[in-house]
Amino acid sequence: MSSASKPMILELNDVCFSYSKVESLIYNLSFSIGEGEFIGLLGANGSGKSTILKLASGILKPLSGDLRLWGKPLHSYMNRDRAKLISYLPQTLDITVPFTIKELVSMGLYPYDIPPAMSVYDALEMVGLRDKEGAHLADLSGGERRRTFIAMTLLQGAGLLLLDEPLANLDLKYQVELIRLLRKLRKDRNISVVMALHDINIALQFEKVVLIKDGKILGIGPPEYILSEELIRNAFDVDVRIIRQQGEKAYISYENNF
Amino acid sequence: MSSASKPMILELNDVCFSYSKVESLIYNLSFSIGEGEFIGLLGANGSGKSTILKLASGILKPLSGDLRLWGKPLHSYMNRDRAKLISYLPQTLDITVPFTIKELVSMGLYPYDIPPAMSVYDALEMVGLRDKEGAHLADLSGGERRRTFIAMTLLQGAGLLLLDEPLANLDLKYQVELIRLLRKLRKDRNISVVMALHDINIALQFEKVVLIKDGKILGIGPPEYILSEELIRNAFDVDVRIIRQQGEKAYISYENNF
Amino acid sequence: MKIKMLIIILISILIFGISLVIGPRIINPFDMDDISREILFFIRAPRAVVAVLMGMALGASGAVLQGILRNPLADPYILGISSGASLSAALAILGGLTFLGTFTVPVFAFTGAVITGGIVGMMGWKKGGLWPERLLLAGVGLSFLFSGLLMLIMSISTDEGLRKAMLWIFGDLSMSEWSRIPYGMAFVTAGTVISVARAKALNALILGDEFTHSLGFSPRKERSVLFVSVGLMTAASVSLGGMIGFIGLLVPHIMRFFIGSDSKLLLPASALGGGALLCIADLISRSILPPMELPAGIITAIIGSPYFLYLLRRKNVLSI
Amino acid sequence: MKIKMLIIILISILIFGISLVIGPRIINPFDMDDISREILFFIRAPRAVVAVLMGMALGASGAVLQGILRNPLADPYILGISSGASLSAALAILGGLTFLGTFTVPVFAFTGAVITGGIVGMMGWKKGGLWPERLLLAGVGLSFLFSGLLMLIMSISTDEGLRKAMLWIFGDLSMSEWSRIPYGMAFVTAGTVISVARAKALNALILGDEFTHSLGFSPRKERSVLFVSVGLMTAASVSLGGMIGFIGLLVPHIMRFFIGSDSKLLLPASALGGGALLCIADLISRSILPPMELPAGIITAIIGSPYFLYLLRRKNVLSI
Amino acid sequence: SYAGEAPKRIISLAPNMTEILFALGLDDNIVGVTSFCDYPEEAKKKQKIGGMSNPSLEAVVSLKPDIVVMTIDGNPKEFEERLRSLKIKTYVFRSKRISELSQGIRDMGTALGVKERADLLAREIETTINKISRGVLQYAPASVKNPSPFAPYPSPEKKILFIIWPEPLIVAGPGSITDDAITIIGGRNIAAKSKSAYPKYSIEEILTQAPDIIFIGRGMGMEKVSQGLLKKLKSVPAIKNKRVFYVSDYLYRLGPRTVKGIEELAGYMEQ
Ligand SMILES: Nc1ncnc2c1ncn2[C@@H]1O[C@H](COP(=O)(O)OP(=O)(O)OP(=O)(O)O)[C@@H](O)[C@H]1O
Ligand SMILES: Nc1ncnc2c1ncn2[C@@H]1O[C@H](COP(=O)(O)OP(=O)(O)OP(=O)(O)O)[C@@H](O)[C@H]1O
Ligand SMILES: [Mg+2]
Ligand SMILES: [Mg+2]
Repeated sequence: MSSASKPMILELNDVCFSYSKVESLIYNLSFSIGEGEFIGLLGANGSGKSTILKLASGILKPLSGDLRLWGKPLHSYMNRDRAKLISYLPQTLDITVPFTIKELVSMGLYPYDIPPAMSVYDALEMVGLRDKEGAHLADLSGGERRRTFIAMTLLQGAGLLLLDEPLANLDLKYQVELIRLLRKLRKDRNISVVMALHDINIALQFEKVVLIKDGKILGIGPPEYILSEELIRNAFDVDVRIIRQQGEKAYISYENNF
Repeated sequence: MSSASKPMILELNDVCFSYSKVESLIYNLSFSIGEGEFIGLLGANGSGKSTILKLASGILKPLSGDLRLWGKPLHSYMNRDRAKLISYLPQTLDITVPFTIKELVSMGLYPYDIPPAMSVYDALEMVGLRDKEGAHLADLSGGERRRTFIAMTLLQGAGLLLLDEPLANLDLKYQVELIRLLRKLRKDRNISVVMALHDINIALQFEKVVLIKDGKILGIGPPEYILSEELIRNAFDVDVRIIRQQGEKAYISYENNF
Repeated sequence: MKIKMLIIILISILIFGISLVIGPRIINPFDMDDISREILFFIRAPRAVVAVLMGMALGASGAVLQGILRNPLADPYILGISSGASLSAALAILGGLTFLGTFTVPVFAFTGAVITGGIVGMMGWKKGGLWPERLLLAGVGLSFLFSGLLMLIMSISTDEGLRKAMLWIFGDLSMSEWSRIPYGMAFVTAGTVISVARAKALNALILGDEFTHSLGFSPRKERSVLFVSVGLMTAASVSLGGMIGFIGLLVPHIMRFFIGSDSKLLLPASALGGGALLCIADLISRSILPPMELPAGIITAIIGSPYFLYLLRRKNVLSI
Repeated sequence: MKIKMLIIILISILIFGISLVIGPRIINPFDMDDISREILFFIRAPRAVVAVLMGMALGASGAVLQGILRNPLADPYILGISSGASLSAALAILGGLTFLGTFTVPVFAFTGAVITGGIVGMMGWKKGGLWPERLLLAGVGLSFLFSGLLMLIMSISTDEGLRKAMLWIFGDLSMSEWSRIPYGMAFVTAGTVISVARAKALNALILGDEFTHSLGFSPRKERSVLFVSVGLMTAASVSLGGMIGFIGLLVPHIMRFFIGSDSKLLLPASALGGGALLCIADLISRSILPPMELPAGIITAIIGSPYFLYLLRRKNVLSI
Repeated sequence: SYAGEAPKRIISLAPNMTEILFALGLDDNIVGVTSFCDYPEEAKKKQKIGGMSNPSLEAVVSLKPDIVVMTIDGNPKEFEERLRSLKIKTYVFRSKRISELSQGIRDMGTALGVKERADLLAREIETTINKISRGVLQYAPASVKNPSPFAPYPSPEKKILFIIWPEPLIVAGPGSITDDAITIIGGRNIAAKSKSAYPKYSIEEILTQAPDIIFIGRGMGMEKVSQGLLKKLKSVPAIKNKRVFYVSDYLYRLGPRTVKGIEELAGYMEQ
């Protein structure tokens, strides 16, 4: 599926960014997210995936370049209005917060005066945490913690979800369920998703993959083309073997590397 | 490879544990870790993997049952002596600590008066963080943070490594490298590893897998037997398809689930 | 939760009512002679109102600051605002300044507080935002500096002046009069209302700046708004009656034991709890050893601490 | 790092030396008359030693407590130890107790401190271990309680007692004499040595209990050992010369700006820095307005705070 | 001790000690005083040894005193112990009340070898106080004639309040010199039932007790600072009858000038 035919939600044009004064991290990065598009963000550790998501969500301001949300500059939106359009799930979660799971999840409703259709209970149900609603984050398992914040993000009900490694710590079931859920939301509400992840076999499920290396785009397009043995070797500095099964989807094996 | 022939490092016998007074979490759990054995700990979120690793490392004390390290009760060891035999890597990492990466990694040497063969620099090199040694955890990427603590754990040089989802946040290269490194350490020093993880394709690389459900062992043995379509459905409540390639190793596809 | 809030509100109103009739002499509100009327309307009533206002300001400020600084030890005085106020008030007292009549000391205290708050804000500011850790350390540093200077001035001035200035700092509600209340009430009400209105943002700030942004708040703006409103509340409270310890630090923790950490409930509960506690502490401090009065802050600590310690023993600690 | 430590050590020794020869009268150590000798050996020397001991105890304790309580606002006085000591000492002063001669007040202070530390420890204890957050809140609660009681006693007692007790609380080194030093030195040295010896465990505790265990320490035991050694050091310091603010809270932060957060360096550096700062503050406090003596705590705050604020402006904040 | 001959080098550690030493004619023997010693005028020219509560040990030792005179009311006890451990003689003035003043001066005179002059001064003080209290007795009902000048007057008429500081309200309570003075002039201190010498006092209680005369310590812009308090008290007789008086600070020091303070108060009584 090409994204050219769909309207663009968010466009990044020639975005540059750096944490330090001496070396630049993100350099002239451009890509855009169409309506209903699911984009997998792949790249080695430290290649800049999280930074890109923070730039796209407006948390970090680019040194130069320009970001447009529905055609208007991202930073011209009121915070609250933007929060109804974009929600962002950070990679690292702080577990020392004093709130209960229910309180945490319900924060997803903060941008709204009149809560949208989904209720806190629906969101808790969705991630299987109804029976933990009174617990504190510190008393949950790693996967349960991640799911708490996923529920909050989903409850926020934005059209564009920027998810930084949401699958980390999730078990098989919830990995599958999250992707399934996002697909359902796309069908119902035409949401778009940008997801940073490391599991190439799951990245193969996305229509579009952005492969990042050293803050620059190494490849962008359908995973069948982008996740080639060569590009992967280039991006991750590791040898993999692509196995095609039944002609449909590819699987990646790194068996011989261990 | 059967583990019966090897000497046992750590044995758990009928271990029970619970965080609350009302319901028990781990019930009559027994398994043992042989020398040089690599065990993958699999199970759904909240099934008790982290709890089992904390019990095995001695952080949590069982309500009943008994743990033996090299035949002697685990809790009869001096803390320091035990730390030379077992090292444990927690799942959730606190990134607000004030130390530099080098200071953090070098804490792996704390159990020793005379540092063992590996130096802090070797450990940093191993996880590719030589150029970040002066940075603080908060300024690293997610994968770099995880690698910092992996380096600390490796530097500790224990014979038994209890690693709680060490692969989470790691990119393809470091996932492969970590497993490779552990295999090399097994060859050199005959270390054993118990690793909680969620990636079934990587679990297939282990000789032995323990499948946990609701604090009990659902299956234990070589992954070819344990990671069957049926047991996985039972443990994770999700349908998967096992694909066997070249008669050797199996691959798991959950393609049709999404 | 709703019910718990209702109970807290009812208890607060009750305490306020009781504090009007009880004192060295008990007043029957339906049968008052001239002196009783004077005592009730011109001595006790303004005093009880000041106690409630100060308690509210301190309780709410404490809850807000513990949140934005993400530190369970934060309290309104940690930012040095009170040291600034005390220094400035002490200078006015020691300098014998009286050009604003009875308003001189409160006005000086308020000005000192606001200036200090401004300096702390400036020091906590870096790269276009207030940083919790910087604010904390800047507040503590300035606090030490100003109280050092205050003590220096006091120790090189005459002994008599020392005692007077010290007593002012200990907190005193006895001079409360109606004329000062409108100003105090304006600041405290505004501060409390702003804080409660920004409770959601405060919750988000506790989660971290990334979530704050994602949930539709500007971390920098929210932190600044809350900081300014806390600063004004604290300044008003210090200028109404000096420094009263305990409330700002421990009332939010006591309330957390009861209604949890959600700022939407915690802020109003801390304000009410602070008001009620100071009102009852003042009631006790003026009634227990008549005709002497004890500083209200002392009673606040003496009745509050054992209760807090009892709760601490019984309940689980919630962080922040 | 090694070089920075060396510099700190050299500066400390230099300051100690200077503080012996400088004062209201400058003493040439190679040409002394009788009075100079008396002043040097019986007035300045014990005083400088006490300043160094107290400063060391406070600096090291602060660094340890900020680590085990994982809170940048923690200081030796947060545990209520000083309030307990002050209350107990004030009781001895007000009660006119003298049965131990000049040792009465210090012994009472020490006993009060130790008892308070014990109570805080008991309240912080749950399920077989000390919990940082509980310790913190228990310390703060007890601190309020005891200072409330102290102020209560002071406000219903005669004025003379008030002033004396107040001054004692402000911290006073002028009464230092050799006879008390051996005891103080024993506790402070033991506490510092134990803390420095457990620096690795402290680092591990900052990482969290799981890492502490995995790295070969018992979190509960280490926390208890550190808590007891801090308690004894603080108690000794309070009984040597009352309460001196700033050092316990801000010297560890100042040192963190210079040598980072590794406790192996931070603890000795904070001890040395604290000792040197108090020594020089005392030197200034007795030399700047001769013959007036200013309480050393005031000078500590007045010279320390601006420097701290300057560093805060210039450097990045390291947490804890 | 110094029978017959006064010590050559005396250090005074309190303003009232300095006043007494000067009154005893030891002007030239005083080598050191505190920074607060401002009376008589010559006291200001003496070498300073620091504050009252925190004198400098070094400064004292450097002045090589023959004796250090200190008071139990304001000088730290440890300082005396410290001086003695350094083999320096001390004299501690133990009087705290007006009734003990003259005896205290006599004892001090004896210790410093100026017995005669001390006697003279003490007698002068006693006479003045006697005169004042007898003057007061003239106004009293004929049935009571108390022979002792210092004993409390059995049926006082005037209810008096002495305000030390108005915000927060601190008054002179039992055991203070001021309280003694009020008794001597035949008044009744309405704060006499408080627990401490300088209690923080209840405004409600003042309204209830309705004092006839209010004295306020002068100084530090007190006229203006006290306006707020006086407004609150506007219904009490003292204010209605304009019997609020700002008085000097003689009664804050127990020394030769204390009697002046009593005289001042007595003067307002008779108006
Ligand atoms: N706050 C910061 N200050 C300085 N450098 C930073 C900061 N955050 C990240 N970096 C550096 O920027 C680079 C990119 O970080 P980023 O978090 O974007 O990587 P990533 O692609 O998300 O990696 P990972 O897969 O490990 O999460 C890394 O080298 C990291 O060390
Ligand atoms: N400190 C605690 N107090 C109370 N309950 C806890 C605590 N820690 C974990 N639990 C609960 O115990 C169960 C098992 O937790 P554990 O962390 O062992 O799961 P896990 O298998 O590691 O899961 P994950 O894959 O999500 O990491 C979970 O339901 C969790 O909510
Ligand atoms: Mg990342
Ligand atoms: Mg886990």
